[in-house]
Amino acid sequence: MSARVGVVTFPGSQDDQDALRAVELVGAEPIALWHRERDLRQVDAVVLPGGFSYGDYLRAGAIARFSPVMETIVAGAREGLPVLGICNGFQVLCESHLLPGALIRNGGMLFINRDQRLRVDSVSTAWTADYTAGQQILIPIKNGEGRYTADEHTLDELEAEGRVVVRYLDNPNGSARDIAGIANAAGNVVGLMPHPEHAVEELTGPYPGPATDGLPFFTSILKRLVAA
Amino acid sequence: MARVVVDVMLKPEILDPQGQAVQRALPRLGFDGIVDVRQGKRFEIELDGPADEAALARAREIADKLLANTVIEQYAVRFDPAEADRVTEPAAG
Amino acid sequence: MARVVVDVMLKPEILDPQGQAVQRALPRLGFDGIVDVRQGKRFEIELDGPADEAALARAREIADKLLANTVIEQYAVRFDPAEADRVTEPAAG
Amino acid sequence: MTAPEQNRNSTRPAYVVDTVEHAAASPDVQLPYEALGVKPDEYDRIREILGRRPTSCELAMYSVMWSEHCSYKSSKVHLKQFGEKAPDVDFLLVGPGENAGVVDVGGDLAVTFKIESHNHPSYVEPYQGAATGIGGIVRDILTMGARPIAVMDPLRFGPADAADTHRVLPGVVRGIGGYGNSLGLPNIGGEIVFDPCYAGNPLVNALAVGVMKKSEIKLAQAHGPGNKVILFGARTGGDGIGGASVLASATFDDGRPSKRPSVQVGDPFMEKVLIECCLEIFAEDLVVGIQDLGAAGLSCSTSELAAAALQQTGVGGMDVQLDLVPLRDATLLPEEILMSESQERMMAVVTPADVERFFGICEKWDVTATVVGTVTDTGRLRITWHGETVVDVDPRTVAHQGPVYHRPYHRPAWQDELQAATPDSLSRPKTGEELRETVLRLAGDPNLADKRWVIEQYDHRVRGNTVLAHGEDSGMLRLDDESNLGIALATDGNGRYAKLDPYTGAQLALAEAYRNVAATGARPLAVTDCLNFGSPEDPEVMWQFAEATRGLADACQVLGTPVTGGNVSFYNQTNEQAIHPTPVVGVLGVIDDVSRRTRSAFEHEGDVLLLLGE
Ligand SMILES: Nc1ncnc2c1ncn2[C@@H]1O[C@H](COP(=O)(O)OP(=O)(O)O)[C@@H](O)[C@H]1O
Repeated sequence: MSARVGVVTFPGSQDDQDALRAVELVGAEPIALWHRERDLRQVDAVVLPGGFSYGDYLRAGAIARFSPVMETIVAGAREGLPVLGICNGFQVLCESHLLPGALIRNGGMLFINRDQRLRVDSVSTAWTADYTAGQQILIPIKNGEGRYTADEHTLDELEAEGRVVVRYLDNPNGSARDIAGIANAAGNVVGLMPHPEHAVEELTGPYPGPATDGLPFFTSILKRLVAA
Repeated sequence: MARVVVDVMLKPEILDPQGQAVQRALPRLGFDGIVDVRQGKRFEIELDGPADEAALARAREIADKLLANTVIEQYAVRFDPAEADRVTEPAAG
Repeated sequence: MARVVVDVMLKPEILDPQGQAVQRALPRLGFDGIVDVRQGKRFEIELDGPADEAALARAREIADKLLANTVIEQYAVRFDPAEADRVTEPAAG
Repeated sequence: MTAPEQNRNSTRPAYVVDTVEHAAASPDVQLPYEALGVKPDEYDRIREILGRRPTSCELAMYSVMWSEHCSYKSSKVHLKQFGEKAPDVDFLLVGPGENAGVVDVGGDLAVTFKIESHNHPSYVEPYQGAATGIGGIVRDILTMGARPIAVMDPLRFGPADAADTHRVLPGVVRGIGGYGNSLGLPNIGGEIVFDPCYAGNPLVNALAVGVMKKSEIKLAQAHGPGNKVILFGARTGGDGIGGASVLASATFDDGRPSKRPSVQVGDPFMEKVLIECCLEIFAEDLVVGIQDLGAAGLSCSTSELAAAALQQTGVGGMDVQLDLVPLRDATLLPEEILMSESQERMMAVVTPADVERFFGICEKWDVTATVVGTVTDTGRLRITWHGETVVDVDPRTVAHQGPVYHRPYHRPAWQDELQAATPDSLSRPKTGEELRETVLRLAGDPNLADKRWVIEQYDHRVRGNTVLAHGEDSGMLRLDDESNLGIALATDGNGRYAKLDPYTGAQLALAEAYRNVAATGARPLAVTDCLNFGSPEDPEVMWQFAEATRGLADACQVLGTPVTGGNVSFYNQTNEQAIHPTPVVGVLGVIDDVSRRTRSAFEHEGDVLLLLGE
C-alpha cells in the first residue's frame, strides 16, 4: 500500500492541483481534502497548498486557519502528522501557531514571481531528508507577502535548533536572516515560501534549469511514510 | 514633533471585498449579529515641527496625493489621538 | 446598533515595509521632514444591540481572534469616534 | 463614516415607478434619453418598436444595449467580413456571436479564447480598471462552459517617462497581476509598447483562454418555458451605472468629469469561487443556458438569453422579478439595477428539477444564488418591480435589433505624404561616435528594455501546465498530461505600421502572431482580435478601421485561420487626437506533443543556424 498524501483546498487555493500532481508523480496517492471537512480521510501526511485563501484580504492565511479541516490538522500535527505548508500554506501554519513568526509584505511591496536560488540547511525534517545538507537548489517563488519575520529570540532559537530549513541565496524580499522555510521542533511540520510543486517536471519547471529541484520534498515524505 | 493619524477608507458606495470577507468569516467563528464590516488603512505619521494647523495641512496634502486613492477612497486627518485611542493594547495571548 | 472602530498596527519592534515604502516615497513627492510613517489597518464594525461594554468586549474578542495577528500586531478597540474623527472628508480634486 | 442606512430615504425623493401602464398613459413625458447617449432618431425607433414611449427602465435597457460598446453599431457592417470571408474549416465549433469562439483541438477537447479591451476604465482607475478587465474576459470564457486556464495582456502606454504613465502603468500591471494571480491563472505572455500616441489613452487589452470537453460547450440561451432564471455570485451594487457603456459611447474628454464612471471594484476571490462553483455545476450538467454579467449587466443577460431562444426556436420569453435581485445598496432604483455593472455575477437557466442541486453547489462554495425569474413562451421580456410591470419588450429588439450605422469614411489627406516618407530619408550613423550614440539610444529605449519588472508580478506557473511563457515567442500550455496535447498563443500588433497602412498593418499583426505561434512548433488554427481605434465619427478614423478590418479578414482567408471573436474599442482619443490605429491580433495554435516545443533561445553549442525566407 502506498502512502496517502492529502492536499487541502480552501476557497481561493490555487496550487492545489499542482500539489496533487507532484504527490502523484513521486508515486504517492494524492487525496483531495476540502476545508469544510474535519475528516482527513486517513491520510499519512498533508500539504497545505499555495494560493489566496479567502482572497488573503485580511492577512494571508488568517481566515483559512479557522477552517474545520485545520482543527484536525493542528491536532494531528501536534502528534506527529507530517504537514508541509507551501506559500499560503506556510502563512496558514504561522497563523495557526504551528510555526512561529509571521509573513508580511515583501520589502519591495510587489508580488514577485521568479526562479529562486536556495540552500537547504536542514535535512532532518520529514520533508527534506532526500536533500543533502547545504545543497543549493532552484525553486520558483511567487508571493506578495513572503517576508518572514519573528522576534530576535525566536530567530535565535530557530537557528540554534537547526529549524531553518531553507534559506534564500539572494534574499528577494527582506526576510529575516534570509529565511525561506522553517520547521517545528519535531521536524514534522515544515513551512516554505518557495513552491517545490512547480519544480517537479522537466517540461514545466524552471528554465534554464535545473527544473526538478522540488521533487525531493515529495520523495522525502514518500520514503519516510513507506518505511514507517 | 507633530504626530498625525490619517485614516483612509473606501467611499461608502464602493464595494469593499476585504470587509466582506471578514464579515462572512465571523459567523463561522461564532460571532453573530455583525451587521457590517469595512476595512481601510490607518497611517501614523511623525512630522518635524510643531503640531499646528500647518502640520495638519501638510498631512492632508500627503493623504490626498499619496495615501488615499481619491477616485475610490476618502480620508480623515487628525492629530495623534488621546491616550484612549492609541494602539498600544498589549496583545492578548 | 453599536459602531466600533478597531485599529490594528504592527508592534513597534516589527519592521513595517509598507510604512517605510511610503516614507521613502515622500521626499520624491516634495514632502520633507517626515520623521516616521507606520501603516496599519482600520476596521469599522457595526454590531447589532446597544453600544455598551458588552459590544466593546465582543469587538475586542473579534480583534484578538481574527483582525489582528497578535504575534506581530497590536490593536485598539473603541466606539465610533466623534464627528471630527469621521472619515467623510470629501475627496479633493 | 456615514452608514449607507443614514442616506436611505432621506436623500432620495419619493420614487414613482414608471410602469408600462403609466408610460402608455403619459405619452408626453420627456425622458432624458440624450443624457444616456441615445440619439433622437434612436429614441424615435424605440417608440416605434414599442408603440408607445419607453418606461424609464426600458430606456435604461435600450440605452446600454444600443451603445457602441454593446451593439457594435459602427463596426458591425465591417466585422461582417470575418464571417463572409471565413475560410472553410472543420475545427470551428462555435463562431463569432457567442461570448467566445470555440475550436476543436483534437481528442475530446475544445478550446475557447477571446481578447477584450478595458482601456477607458484603466485610465480612470488603473488598478481596478485593469483588474476588472481580466475578470470580465475570464467570465466570458467561463460562460462557454470552459475552465479558464491562462491570460495574456497586450498593453500600450504613453512615453515611459511621462508623469501620467507613472500613474497608469504600475497600477495596470498590479491590477492584472492582482486579479489574475488570485484567480490562479497563469499569465503566459503579452506586450508592452510605449508611444506618445497612447498618452491619455492607454490600451489595456486582455486575452483569456479556456478548455472544456467538446460535449460540455454551454451557450447563452434561455430555452424551455417553466425553467428558472438564477442570478448568482456577487450582490448588485451601484458600480459603473452607465459606466463602461456610456463611457465607451462618448469621447473621453477631461473637461467633462461627469462622464467618468463610478469605478467598478473587482473581487477576485469572489470570481475564483464563482469559477469553481460554475465548473462543478457544468460537470453535473445543471444549466440549460448561461450568461455572464458584464457591461450592461442585467439588461444584457436577460435580453440576450431570452432573445437567443426566440431566435433559434421561435419559442421563448422571460419574466423577471427585479425586486428579488440581492442588493449591496438597498437604495438602488430599478433602472440602476438593470444598468449596474457590478462584477462577479452570472445568470443561469436551470430546469426546476435541477434547481435544488444547483443551489447545493452554490452553498458548497458560499456563493449567493437567487431565482429571479422564469422562462416563458410569451415572446416577451417582462420585468416587474414589487408587482408592477416596468419592462415589457420583445427581447430581440433590445439584444439584436439595435441601430446599424454605415458611417462615412475616407482616406486621410495626409496618408500619401506619410507613406512617401520612406526610411531612406532618415539619416544614418556615419561615424563611430554616431553609431555608439545610436546603439545606446536603442539599448535605452523602453520598448526594447527587459520587461522583467512587469513579468515578475505575474504568476505564470500556477496550474503546472505552462510549457512556454514570458521571454518566448508565444505562450504554450499543456492540455493533457497523458497525450501531451497542447496549445500555443501569441498576441501582436503594431500601431505604427497600421497608421502607415491600416490594411497591411493589420495583416502584419496577424502574420507576426501567426509566425510566433508557428515558431514554437504549433500549428496556427484560429484568431481573435481587439481593434483599438479613435472615434468612428471621424471619417478618417473610420477609414482606418474599415481598412484594418478588411486587411485582417483577407489575411485570415489566405492563411485559413478564422476569426472566432474579438472586441472593438472606439473613442480612444482625447479631443481630436486619436491613437494610432491599433489592431491587436491573437493567434491560437495546437501542438500534438508539447515536449517537442521549440524555444527561442539557442539551446546547444554547435547547432547550425539557418535563415528562412528572403
Ligand atoms: N504586458 C505583458 N504581459 C505579459 N508578458 C509580457 C508583457 N509584455 C511583454 N511580455 C513578454 O515579455 C517577453 C519579451 O517581451 P518583448 O521584450 O516585448 O519581446 P518581443 O518583442 O519578443 O515580444 C515576451 O515573451 C512577452 O510575451
